[in-house]
Amino acid sequence: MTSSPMLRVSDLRLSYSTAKGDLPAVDGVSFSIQAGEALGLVGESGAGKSSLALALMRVLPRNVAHHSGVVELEGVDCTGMDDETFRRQIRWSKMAMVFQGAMESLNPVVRVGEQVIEPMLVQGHVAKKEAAREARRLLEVVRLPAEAYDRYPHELSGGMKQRVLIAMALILKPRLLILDEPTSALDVTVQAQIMDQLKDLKKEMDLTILFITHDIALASDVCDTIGVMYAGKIAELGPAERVLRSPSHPYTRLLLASVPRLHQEEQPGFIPGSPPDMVSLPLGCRFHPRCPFVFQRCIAEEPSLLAAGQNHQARCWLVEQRP
Amino acid sequence: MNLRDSVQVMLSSASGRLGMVFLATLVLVSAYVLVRFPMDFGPRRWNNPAQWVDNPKAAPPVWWSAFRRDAFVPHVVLTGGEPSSGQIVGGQERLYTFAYDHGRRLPPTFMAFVLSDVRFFDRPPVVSVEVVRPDGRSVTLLQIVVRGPRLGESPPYLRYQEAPFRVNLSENQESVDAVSSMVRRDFGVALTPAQLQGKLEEALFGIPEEGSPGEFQSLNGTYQFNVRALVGNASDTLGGVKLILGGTAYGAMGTDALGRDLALGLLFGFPVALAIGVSTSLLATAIGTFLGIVSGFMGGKTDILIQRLSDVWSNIPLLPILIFLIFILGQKLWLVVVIMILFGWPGLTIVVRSMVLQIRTGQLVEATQALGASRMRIMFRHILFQIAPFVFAQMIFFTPAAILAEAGLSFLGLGDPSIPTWGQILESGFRTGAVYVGYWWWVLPPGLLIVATAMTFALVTLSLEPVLNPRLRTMR
Amino acid sequence: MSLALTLAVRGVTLLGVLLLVLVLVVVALGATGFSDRMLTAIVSEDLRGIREGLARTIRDPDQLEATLRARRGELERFYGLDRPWYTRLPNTVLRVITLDLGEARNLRSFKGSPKVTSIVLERLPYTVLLLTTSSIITAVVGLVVGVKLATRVGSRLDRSVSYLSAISYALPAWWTGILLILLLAFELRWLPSGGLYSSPPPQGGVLRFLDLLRHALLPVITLVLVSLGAWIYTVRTMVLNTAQEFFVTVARAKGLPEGRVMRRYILRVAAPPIVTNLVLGLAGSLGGAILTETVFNWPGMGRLYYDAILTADEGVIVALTFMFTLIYVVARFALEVIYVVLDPRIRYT
Amino acid sequence: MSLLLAAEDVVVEFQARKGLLGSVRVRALDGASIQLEKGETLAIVGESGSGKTTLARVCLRLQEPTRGKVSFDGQDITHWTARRLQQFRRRAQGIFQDPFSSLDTNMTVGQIVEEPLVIHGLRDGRQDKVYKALEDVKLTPPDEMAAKFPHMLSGGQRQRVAIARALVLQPELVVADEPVSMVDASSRAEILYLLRELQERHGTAFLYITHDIATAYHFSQRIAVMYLGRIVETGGTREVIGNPLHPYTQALLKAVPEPDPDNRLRRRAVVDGEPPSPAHPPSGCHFHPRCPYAFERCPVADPQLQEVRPGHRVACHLWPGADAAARLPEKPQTGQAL
Repeated sequence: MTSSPMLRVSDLRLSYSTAKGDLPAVDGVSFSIQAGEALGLVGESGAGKSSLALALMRVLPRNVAHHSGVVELEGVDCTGMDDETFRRQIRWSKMAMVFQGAMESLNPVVRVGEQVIEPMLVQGHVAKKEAAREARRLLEVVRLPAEAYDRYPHELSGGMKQRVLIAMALILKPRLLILDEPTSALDVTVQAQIMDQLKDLKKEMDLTILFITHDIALASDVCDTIGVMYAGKIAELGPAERVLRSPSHPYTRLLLASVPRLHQEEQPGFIPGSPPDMVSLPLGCRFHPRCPFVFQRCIAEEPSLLAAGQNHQARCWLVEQRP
Repeated sequence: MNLRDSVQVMLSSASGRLGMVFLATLVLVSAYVLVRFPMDFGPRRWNNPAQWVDNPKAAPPVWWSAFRRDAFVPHVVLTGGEPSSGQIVGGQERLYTFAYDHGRRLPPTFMAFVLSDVRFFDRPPVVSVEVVRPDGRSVTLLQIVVRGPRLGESPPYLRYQEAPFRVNLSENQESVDAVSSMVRRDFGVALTPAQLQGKLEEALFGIPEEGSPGEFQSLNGTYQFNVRALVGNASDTLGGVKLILGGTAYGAMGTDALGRDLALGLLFGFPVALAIGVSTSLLATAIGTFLGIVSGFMGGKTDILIQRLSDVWSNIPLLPILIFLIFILGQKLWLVVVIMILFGWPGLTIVVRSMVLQIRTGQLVEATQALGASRMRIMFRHILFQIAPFVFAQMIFFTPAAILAEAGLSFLGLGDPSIPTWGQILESGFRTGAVYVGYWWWVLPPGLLIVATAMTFALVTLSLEPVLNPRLRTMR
Repeated sequence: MSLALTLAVRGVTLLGVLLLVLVLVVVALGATGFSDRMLTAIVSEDLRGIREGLARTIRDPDQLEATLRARRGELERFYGLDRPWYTRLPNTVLRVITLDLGEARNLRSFKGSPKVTSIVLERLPYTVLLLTTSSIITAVVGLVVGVKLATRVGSRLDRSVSYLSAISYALPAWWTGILLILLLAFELRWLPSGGLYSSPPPQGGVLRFLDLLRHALLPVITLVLVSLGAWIYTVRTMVLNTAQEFFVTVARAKGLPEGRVMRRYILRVAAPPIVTNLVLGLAGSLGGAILTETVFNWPGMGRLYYDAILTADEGVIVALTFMFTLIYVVARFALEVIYVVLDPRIRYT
Repeated sequence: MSLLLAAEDVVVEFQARKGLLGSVRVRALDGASIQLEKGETLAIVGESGSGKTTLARVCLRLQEPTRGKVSFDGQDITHWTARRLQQFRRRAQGIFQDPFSSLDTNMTVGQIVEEPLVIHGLRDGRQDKVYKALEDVKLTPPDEMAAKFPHMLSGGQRQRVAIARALVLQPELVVADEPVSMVDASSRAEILYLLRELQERHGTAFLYITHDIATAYHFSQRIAVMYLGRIVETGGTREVIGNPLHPYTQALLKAVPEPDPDNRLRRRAVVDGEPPSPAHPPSGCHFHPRCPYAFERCPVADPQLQEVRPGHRVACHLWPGADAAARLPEKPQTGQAL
């Protein structure tokens, strides 16, 4: 690749201070997304996906104990920017986000339309009327009736609110869109509609997407690259075809096997045990207590991300043993 | 979060620990008072002026004199022990002697003589009080004859049993005359008894100042008081002989205008305040919680009824209604408590109801119902335990409200006269103008105690904030 | 649904409150025999006037007495004294509403009228002046300080203000007033200890007004002191609670400046619960006003309460109880209107 | 096999307040019927607002139906009083969706599992039964687990406590309302296998309520698909999923994502719109505004459930009569909509 990627994240770390001790939610995560591509980050609850998204947007809760790493947008390092510059130059205009939980993401006492146009009014020098016209257009794009503009959030259904959030994220025409579980609270038919729309939008607006989800099947819907996270780290990262068809990390393999398939006689599997306590992590590979292929080295030594093919890496000692 | 956790939360904060220390003090003092004070302290002691006549009026606490430049005169009560007796013609002479050390610029503020419990068989005893000054001069301040037998009365004759015989020597004409004549005779200073009025102690404990008539210089030294009783029969007895030399300060907390020992009144206020606060908050919380749980859990018509009732009821401003009802129904402390309970529950009912509704949307109730649990079990085993920490915090929060309301009511003169409270002490000070003449010991300590008690509970509530606002827990 | 309907429901509830208080007052008066005594006093008062009039026309003393007896009977029937108290309930309620409570026993209005109505109404503006001034100062200061604290939660400032709030919550208004009198009026002699004007009052409108303000200063300070702590704390908690909401994070992520986030996403959303708490605090400041006026000899309705209790003037006490409830209900309704306007979510659907 | 639970034409209406005085009736269940044999698993599948949870509550008699009949083991329990229901509650248990709010956080695991025994006054061998139940759900060692409080457990473990509580009385019927939707995806199957194992051992009948048609496919023998208070299609699970006859069932199946890298290259043909509110259901067939196959009849007449293929019943006007070869085409025959 000659041009720099749309987003490059290097060694991102983030930990919270809790009553029990420091909790490393994101523990050295690196990845990059090329312009126009979609990367899916998949992981179970507590894997650190949402913390990662919040760290990228620099909207972190108060109890952050430690935060480091480099975030580059189109080759520009944002790490050194002070908060005010970051707010003015990056947030929403370059990088916007659709949040999880549409119910809690909207201000209950402000009309939906006004919330959509707000970034435009604050960042650009646009007349309110013009902003409203753009907002109404976007609401139409996400298939909402135009009168939704004047509604309060409590007057809309969950699916409608989620669409409002998408319209809101697109208002400044960002190149990079982060989606954090955008459909997890919705019914399957509505979820499928919204996923279809995302695919269309990605094509039409040439969006670069970071898609965060717990559902690996959903990630396959839009993502060209898939990263699987486990206990704050990336366990496997590679092209969707490789990760889904020939996964290299046992965790990915088991996760895929746990998805119940229709029309297939093969019964879904499961991963025994539960994710580790992030405050007192196991030694060696973080997955080893639950891994069916565990051997001596896994307990003693933590693997790094090892190459498992072209653009394909996995954090597992087994990869090394394969030719 | 359960009750045990919330106690832990409370004790983990500085304000919680401070509050607990305060609370322990409150409880200990109250326990002491309950053990040592009579239950009818109010009517029998506090509001009985006869109990306090011997005390100086509106005197500051003793320790206050350490901060003042004026000389300080301690309050001295001389009580007769075993008298020496001698035979005289026709009877016996009993002599009580008291020594009084006067080494100050100021004489006692007043003098009083008290005789009680006299028993005689034929002739009434004759009692006299004489002072022998350090310069050898003596003055007989008082000479009395105990009232003789009445018609139809038979010996032994009992006198001054119920009410002791008491003479305020400072205002007694006979004493004034005696001192007046002593001054004229021994110092050649002619002062009419009228001129001497109010200066009796100065004259008795001093020497007239030369050149300025009517002024006296203090005569320091040991004064001897001789109380002589002439009795006709050897078996006649005098139960109590007491001489009081009034001081300029009294006790640990001073006295009020009636001479009441404020320390005792303040002490008695501890259990009363605690009882008002705890009983009110306990019962109001119990009613509020009960109705809230029932309203939220049962739903339907019961819910609507309780909801409407508490909505209207919670809107009544408490103090005006309290003033009115106590004025009309009578100044009874229990009535104050009952009214505050009656008006204290609706706020909690509304909050508890909304919490119960929230719990109902969770699946605990559903799940327990499916197990076959009775409504009672669900309401008072599961739901109550869920909201217990909150209810507990609310109860503590409500406690000072009741104490403050009672104090306010007392301050308006609607206190229960049979039970002294801090509010009433303050009120009497305010009504008699203590504020405007600087009797701070009368108005500041009761107020401070009210504030300290209310603050105790406020501090504990403060430490329970994470229980009341669970979302704040993540902030630390 | 509609704003009007929501407000109508609140209005009806508050009218219910007023009616309930009235019935409570009247039942208490009737059941304890107070109402009989009050009415008898009114009848006697009326008769005195009638006697004077009749004495001029009727010379014969016996005939005069007989006529008066007849008039007394008529009056007693008119006031319902011949029937048990509960049959007079509606009538009495009406009389209380119109403050038609006859004449006060000892208290007089400033102009010397013994009529309860004029005594009470004359005092009303002074109480309202005290209440509104102190409420507005408290509300504004509390909002500013509370918001400031919320942005610095856990700091030393925050913690010390928490302690100060606990003290403020524990302070009784009257004792605070006494303390301020001892300190500022007697020790330091900065401010007058009570009353409305200096004596003699200064001449000239402006000077007179300034003198009034000087006298109002201590009572207002007292009222603010006793309610400010709890209020600051409430605002802080409400703001903190709202700041935890997820949409605030979303607003920040949208690139909105901090000031706009605070105004539109925190304060705007926290406003309804804050107003609710303002409503709840109102009852407390009403009680505080009664006691504060008493301490500072401020000739409002609170001081009148005290005087009426000292002189056992039940007519005045009834009127005051009613008036205080009325003030409360009116103020609550005003806040209710603000609340409904602020929060589009509450509506009866 | 014999019938254990039957709900016949059950209607449940709620009064929702509207305005100051008015109220509107919301029909959560609109004439739903199900039958559950002893020892079998029937899955009820539907989206939010379909009435599936209300049906679960009716089957547990936590909700008294407005109309219709519920019978358990041959007895009509539709209007039984709380006292009489006690004997039913001993034989029928529930497992609920939320493992965080369905357990009393003030009780230990032991107390939670023991509670049904306490409620039903079963004194003998309580501790043994509790330990046995904990072992059954693989919470071992039981004595250690019994002393823990729920907040010390993970979501999956909590849900197993809820299962142990439901099974300690050895019920004949268990109504499981979304038992795995709040459990991490990788542990869902584990819980479902556990339920299946217990079913095989004790012969318990399960009513498995879910929004996830894919798990229903693997863990039930029969299935009923619900839409807006009505059952629109029912039959053997393999049969219904292999050959969906109702357009809604077909849409539901198409909407289920599966991990396939080719997904991103194609759009999924899904139905438009969201399920309408039960307060304002569309006329006729409730699905007609979203149905790609809808024609004139759909908005005017209510379709009835009728057997189209053996054991396979569907409520849709596309199927006027039985047709063993019936199959819904991939593309609608008629235009997009009316």
